[in-house]
Amino acid sequence: MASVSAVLNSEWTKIRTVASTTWTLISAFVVTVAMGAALSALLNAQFDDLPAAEQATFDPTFVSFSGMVLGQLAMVVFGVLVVGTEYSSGMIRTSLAAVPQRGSFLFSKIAVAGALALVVGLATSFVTFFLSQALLGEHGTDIGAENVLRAVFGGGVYMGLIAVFSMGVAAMLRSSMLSLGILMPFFFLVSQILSAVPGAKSVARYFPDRAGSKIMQVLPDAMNSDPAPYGPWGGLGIMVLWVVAALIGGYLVLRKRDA
Amino acid sequence: MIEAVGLTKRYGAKTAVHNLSFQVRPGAVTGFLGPNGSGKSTTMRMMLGLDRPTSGHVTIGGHAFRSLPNAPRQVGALLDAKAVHGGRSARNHLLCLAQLAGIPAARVDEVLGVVGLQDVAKRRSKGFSLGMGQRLGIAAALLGDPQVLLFDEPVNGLDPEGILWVRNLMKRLASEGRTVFVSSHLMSEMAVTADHLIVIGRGQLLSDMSVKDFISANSADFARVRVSTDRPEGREKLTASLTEAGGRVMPEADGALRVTGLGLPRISDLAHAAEVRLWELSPHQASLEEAYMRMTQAAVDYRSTADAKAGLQPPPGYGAPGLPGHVAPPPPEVPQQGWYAPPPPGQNPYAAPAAPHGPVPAAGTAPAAPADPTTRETSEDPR
Amino acid sequence: MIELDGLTKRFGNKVAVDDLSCRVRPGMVTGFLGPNGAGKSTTMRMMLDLDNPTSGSVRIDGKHYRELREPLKHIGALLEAKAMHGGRSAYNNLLCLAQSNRIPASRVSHVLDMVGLGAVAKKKSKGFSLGMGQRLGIAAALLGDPEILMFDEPVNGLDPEGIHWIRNLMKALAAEGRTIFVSSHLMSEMALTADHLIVIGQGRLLADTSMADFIHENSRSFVRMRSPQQERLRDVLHGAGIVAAETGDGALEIDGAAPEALGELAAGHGIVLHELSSQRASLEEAFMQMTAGAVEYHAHSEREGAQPPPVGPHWGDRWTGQAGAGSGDGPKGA
Amino acid sequence: MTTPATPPPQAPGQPFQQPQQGLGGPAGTYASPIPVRSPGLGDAIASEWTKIRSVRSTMWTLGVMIVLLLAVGLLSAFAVGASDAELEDTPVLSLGFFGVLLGSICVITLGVLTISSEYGTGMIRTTLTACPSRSRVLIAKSVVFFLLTFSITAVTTGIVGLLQTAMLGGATPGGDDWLRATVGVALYVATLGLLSLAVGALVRHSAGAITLMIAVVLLPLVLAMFMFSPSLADLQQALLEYSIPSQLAAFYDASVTPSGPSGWEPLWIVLGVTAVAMTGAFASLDRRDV
Repeated sequence: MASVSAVLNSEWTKIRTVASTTWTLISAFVVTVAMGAALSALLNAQFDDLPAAEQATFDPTFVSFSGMVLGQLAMVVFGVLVVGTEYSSGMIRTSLAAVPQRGSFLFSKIAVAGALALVVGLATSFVTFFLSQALLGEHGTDIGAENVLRAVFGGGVYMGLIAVFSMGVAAMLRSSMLSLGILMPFFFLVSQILSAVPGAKSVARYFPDRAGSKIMQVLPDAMNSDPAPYGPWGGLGIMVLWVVAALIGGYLVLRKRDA
Repeated sequence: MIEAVGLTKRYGAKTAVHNLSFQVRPGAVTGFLGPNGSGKSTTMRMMLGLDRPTSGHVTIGGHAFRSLPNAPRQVGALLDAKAVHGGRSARNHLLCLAQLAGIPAARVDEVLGVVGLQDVAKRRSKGFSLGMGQRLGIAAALLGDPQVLLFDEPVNGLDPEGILWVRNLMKRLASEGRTVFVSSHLMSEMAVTADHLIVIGRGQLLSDMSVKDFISANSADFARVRVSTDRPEGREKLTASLTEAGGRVMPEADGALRVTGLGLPRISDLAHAAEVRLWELSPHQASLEEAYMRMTQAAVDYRSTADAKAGLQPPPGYGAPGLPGHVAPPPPEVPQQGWYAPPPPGQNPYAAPAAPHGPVPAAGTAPAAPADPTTRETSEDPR
Repeated sequence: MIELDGLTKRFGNKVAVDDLSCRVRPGMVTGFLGPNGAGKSTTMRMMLDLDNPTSGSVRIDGKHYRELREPLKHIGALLEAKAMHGGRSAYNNLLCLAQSNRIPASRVSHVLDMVGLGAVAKKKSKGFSLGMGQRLGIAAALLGDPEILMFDEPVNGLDPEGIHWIRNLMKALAAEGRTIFVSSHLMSEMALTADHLIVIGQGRLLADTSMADFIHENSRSFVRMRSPQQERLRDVLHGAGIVAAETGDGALEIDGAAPEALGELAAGHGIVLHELSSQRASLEEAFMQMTAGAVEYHAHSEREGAQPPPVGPHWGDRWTGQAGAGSGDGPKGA
Repeated sequence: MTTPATPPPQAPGQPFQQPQQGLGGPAGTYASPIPVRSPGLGDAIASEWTKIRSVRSTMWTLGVMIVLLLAVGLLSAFAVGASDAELEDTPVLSLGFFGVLLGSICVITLGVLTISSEYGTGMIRTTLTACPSRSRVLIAKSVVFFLLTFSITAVTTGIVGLLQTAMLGGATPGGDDWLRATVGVALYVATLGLLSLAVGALVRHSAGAITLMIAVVLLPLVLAMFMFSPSLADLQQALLEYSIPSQLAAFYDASVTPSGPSGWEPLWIVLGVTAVAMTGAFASLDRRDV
């Protein structure tokens, strides 16, 4: 085994020396914070116009994370590019010649990129939370309130997991374009549309993003959303299962297929 | 006929091509040489109207490329083998080019056959090797059966069979009266393919002459002489008489003599007069590579240096005693002086002179003449 | 030392590499030859454990590649010039590799200077020309100062100065006792560089011999004689029972006789010689001879094209009699 | 933009000349036996059609677009039908709007890729060597792309409209409604694609141009959302009215704002913008080094 710390070090250099890392992570942060803030400000202004059911289940924490619908896409791009550009540039062959142990290579890469995504995700979730609460004014909540810290922390974890999930998928598909072509419409359209269609709802709630985003809700079934048969931690658990499955798949593909 | 007049191209502050004027004539293969970064590709792109010259102009058959009537039927070009949409099949790639130029579709299958890709014509070009891509690019250049052909590094990635094919193809195209303009880094290929050479360095014209003239202007031929070992004094005797006759004689490692400045018949006569029996008397033509290196020495942009292995302890396992060459091998660098010193021919028996049937000796396979210190003054760098 | 043992690779039905067994020894440059599609690249990829062999194995100094702790310090390889992330600078591309094998960062600048890329080390590798990309790939191979080096078509895109440099570099590295394994299509380069040859065709081993033996076995060698007294020379040779063939340019070619003996013979009869040189066919010819049956993509033209081909419409016959028929008319017998 | 400088086309009926020397060019010493014919715009169009149909990704993009138009259009009709919601004054055809909006992303992608993929692969150099006339190449690309996207969009929106009206009763759309919801929308979407093609020619980078075009489509609405300040109300209004989604909605008489372009007006707007961008693209192609 090549020294794991050396491989981690190398992967960190790889990540910090490409421009796409900076751009995707910055846009994940900016989009999430800006959209969360904008929606908070809007809701604060129009709170009285909301339907009664939504007023009753108003969850200020969950509202502040509404930018994640778009922000997670930037995280998907980040995750896909970290793995996918190895393939598209042909760097994968150079990398595997330097680190022939597929496991150390893939998991060091994912550990470094996942840790970075987690840090950015946590920063994003805390910043967007505090900013949104300030904008929500009287309808806002406090970090000390029940379950709020769990939700804010969970928001960061969610973003990190989305990135790691994308890395696993990209390792399985071995192509940036293909992975983005599948993941982006999936998170942006398919998952959203299916969860609105009556018949498909019961399946769609087990999708990684649907299940994982439960952790960001302080009140169960916040904002009049559909009730789910699992709690916040259960939802996160389902998402973690998806991530683990993607990672195992990615590892098996890397080990079996010719580079 | 391609004609460049005062061609200049600047990118910001950097001048890629400076005041280049030359003509490329039909009926001959014209080689276009120069170190990396000397402006070869830029010049070819300007010929094809892809880049606009900052000043000066280049014409093909009297017209600027972009105002050529029916350009694809007059000029064919291979610039970059991989300049193909990878998702398209080889046949479709050629078909859309043929349609663009108003060339019948049947010609596509014809050129696919000419370059030997007919069996993979339906495959997407993404999976092609460099050599196959190169063949596809050559097919595209031949599509219009044009009068003028430009090739940028045509043999890149081809296997020996393909190299031989390209070599013969270009000669044939030229013999049909076409203008064939080829850039290449492979001197051994150029030596057997090109009739005429245009050499540029740092964007400026260094030379524009025939291959023969180029080699003789930039290097020296020599004769290798071996005498009978029965009478060892014969060697000294011959050396003395050759030197007296005005030749320069250098001993070689295996006991042979390297003679410059005297023709083979003259050496033979002198040996006869000195009553020395010859065991070998063979002519050696200097290689194009050597001549080229001499000329462009000062115009190289990316120069390699020796490996001092800073910061690395050589791992154990090599450089162990008893291995051949353990005694300080010369560093693989290209020093400024005396930079061309291949092994004397005697030590490299495989590198015997060229193909006996070739019209020109394959210079690259011939033992290249070492830079004779005595001729260095006479073959001064052109600048 | 690289050992290949019964190495086989199948892609579906197609056998790319077929039961290949050979050794690449240290202290010399071993050339790896074969026509396009012969399986050279696949073999080199299996050596680096990038492709999994269908059967058989590769050992690097007795170990499987995956068992190497810091492989760059054992084996450096140049497979393709542009196998780097284009958005990263040349320096950073190498730094990633160096760090993964605990090679000091100072070594990175060093190899970049060595291959002549010191001035563009901070530039993104996207903008590099093929030659510069090749130099970057060579720098990556040299990074760990390994005892085994593998180069796939190293001179591709290099200019003559670069070709000359890499040629001498490989020889010097071999002279230090390293194992140098290099594939190339350029026979003239190989002839100058390699000491030993491994030739494959259609995935099978065709030859594993020294360069001298290879050329000796696969081509004819002969002595060329030229004399102002051509007629007498021929008579003398005939009298000695030596068969001489006459060439077009007035020289005689003699197979199977030593030049020393011929020189003595001529001198003994007082014949003036203007040339007495022993000729051996080039590596290219020897290679062509050996692999004639193993070429996959044959171009459509006569092989022996040394004599100028006939001038005139060679592919035009089907066009001239076909006025107005533009398309849909497939070529016959193409 | 006129057809480029080529020798006058041959008389129709005898398209091939006998091989001859020096056809409009130098007195070359080699004459090709292949019949020489001066290529024109028609050849370039045939070539571009081959280019488009011979790449799988093009076909995929178009397939996805058709699926989106059909699926989203029918799903929304299905959802409305299932919910028993009263259609009130909402025109039935307007249910196709969401599908078309999503489908237009595909058209944008395809429009950009039509030209920028040539830059990405380097194919553009081969193309321009085979046809030095920049205008001919650009016009041929535009014509092929426009006709293709127009016909696909028109047919698909027509089918979706028929199915929607069959599934839901509601007010019967008039002839003009039908024309605008199919031909009008198709013209608008195809012109939007042409705009993307022009942007692709200007930017020369696939990802960059696609991002730019998607931003052009979506950003005005997003920006308008952020303009809470009353002083910006006019700008907010303008952004809402002239954003591409609301222009598209105008074809269904379902615009998000009461004022703003209506009827066929959006088409004239996008045509004007596209003409300007196309002129820029031609100038860029003509002047800049490839």
